[in-house]
Amino acid sequence: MPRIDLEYFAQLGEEAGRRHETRVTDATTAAALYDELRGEYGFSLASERMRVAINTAFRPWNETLADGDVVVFIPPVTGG
Amino acid sequence: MPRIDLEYFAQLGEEAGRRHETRVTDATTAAALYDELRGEYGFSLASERMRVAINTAFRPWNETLADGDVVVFIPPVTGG
Amino acid sequence: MAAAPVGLEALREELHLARAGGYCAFEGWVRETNEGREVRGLAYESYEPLALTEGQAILDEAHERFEISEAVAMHRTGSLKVGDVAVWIGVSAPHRDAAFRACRYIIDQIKARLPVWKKEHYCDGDTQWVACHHTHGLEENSGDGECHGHHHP
Amino acid sequence: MAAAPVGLEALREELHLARAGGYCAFEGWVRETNEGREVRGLAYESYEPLALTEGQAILDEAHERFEISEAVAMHRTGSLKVGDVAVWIGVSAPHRDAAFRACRYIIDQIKARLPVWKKEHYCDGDTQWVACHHTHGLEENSGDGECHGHHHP
Repeated sequence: MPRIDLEYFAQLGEEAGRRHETRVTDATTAAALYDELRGEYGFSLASERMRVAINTAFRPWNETLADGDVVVFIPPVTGG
Repeated sequence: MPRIDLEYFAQLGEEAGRRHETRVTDATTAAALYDELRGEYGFSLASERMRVAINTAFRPWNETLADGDVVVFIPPVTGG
Repeated sequence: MAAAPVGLEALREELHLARAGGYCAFEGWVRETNEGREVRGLAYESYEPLALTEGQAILDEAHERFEISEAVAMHRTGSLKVGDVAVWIGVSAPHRDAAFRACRYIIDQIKARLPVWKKEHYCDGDTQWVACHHTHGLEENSGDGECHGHHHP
Repeated sequence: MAAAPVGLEALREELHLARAGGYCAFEGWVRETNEGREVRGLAYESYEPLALTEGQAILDEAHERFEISEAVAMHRTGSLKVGDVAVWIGVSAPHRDAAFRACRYIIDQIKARLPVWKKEHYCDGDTQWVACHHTHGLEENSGDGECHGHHHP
């Protein structure tokens, strides 16, 4: 099972109660991993309202995860 | 006959060889005054390419001139 | 991405080239109110490595799309108070049309795509993460977007 | 209208209001070339009393047409060299769309209507008054206008 590094930003960080973690998961895609985490932390945001970055690049939600990947879920951005 | 104060800008100043003058004229409109001056100084600009200001406000070319008016012909502007 | 105030004059100087005849700058300032609530200040959080690559991509796109000489953008992170500069964009170009259009393009894309999040602090002691309705990164947003606070007391 | 360089930071501060969330500035800089000729510098002449009332009319129109907080404009007269700021416009507004549109409106109207004339000095020692093709003051010019030198050796 892949070991994934996660960073949480904005409301995800507050809802998870942490800014980062390393997690061993049987989720094989970014989408499945978010579902798993949402079940655990009760994230309010649906994945449809977010994007996902893997190893600091935007990637499709169905991207297959590999051991050591850095995964960051991107809530709707509000810069500027 | 009205006595008119004139100021010349840009190429009009160079073509007239002066920046201002006071002139007694029998021209009764701004258009007629420009025709008179163009005959004297050989201005290259046609009045159709210019506007005219009387007493520091843009006015119509057929405006009747009054004694003491300040008349300025406005070549195409090139600020900015 | 800057965690502290940046000297804007130095950023402008990077754009000040002899071939440039027009310069357009945009600054986003922290406003005293948002949606009718009095704002005391705010904090920006960013996913910095992605913000840097995405910001560079936006500048590269501006160079491809518009006849510009140079473009620079800065976004603050951390705590800001009313009146502080949250975002700064400067574009120089031979002619003004390209400078205006590129500057507008960059701020619109920053607002739509840059992984930066704003938490507002209100005068009543409350805070909330602001969320925008636009589907990020997909459209060329020519308006201001519709922003709403998602309340987390 | 300013016969000498103006502190731009002070002009910007006039616009820096707590109700303003967006700020757009435009600067026109003296370019090193125009229509392929190397420019050494230039001189602006203005009919100042009319330039002041016309400039104020343009700012008033911007306030009527766009939801802005404040707008300031400055135009240089006299001798300028390459890189100097010939014109400066700053607009602040609650939202960025109004700031951009008003800033663009003001520079377009200044170029079309303000009684200011530019004489270019070339590196070969020649000079000429620049003349623009647009019919001044009549249209909302969204482009840069077509400018040509009328040669007076």
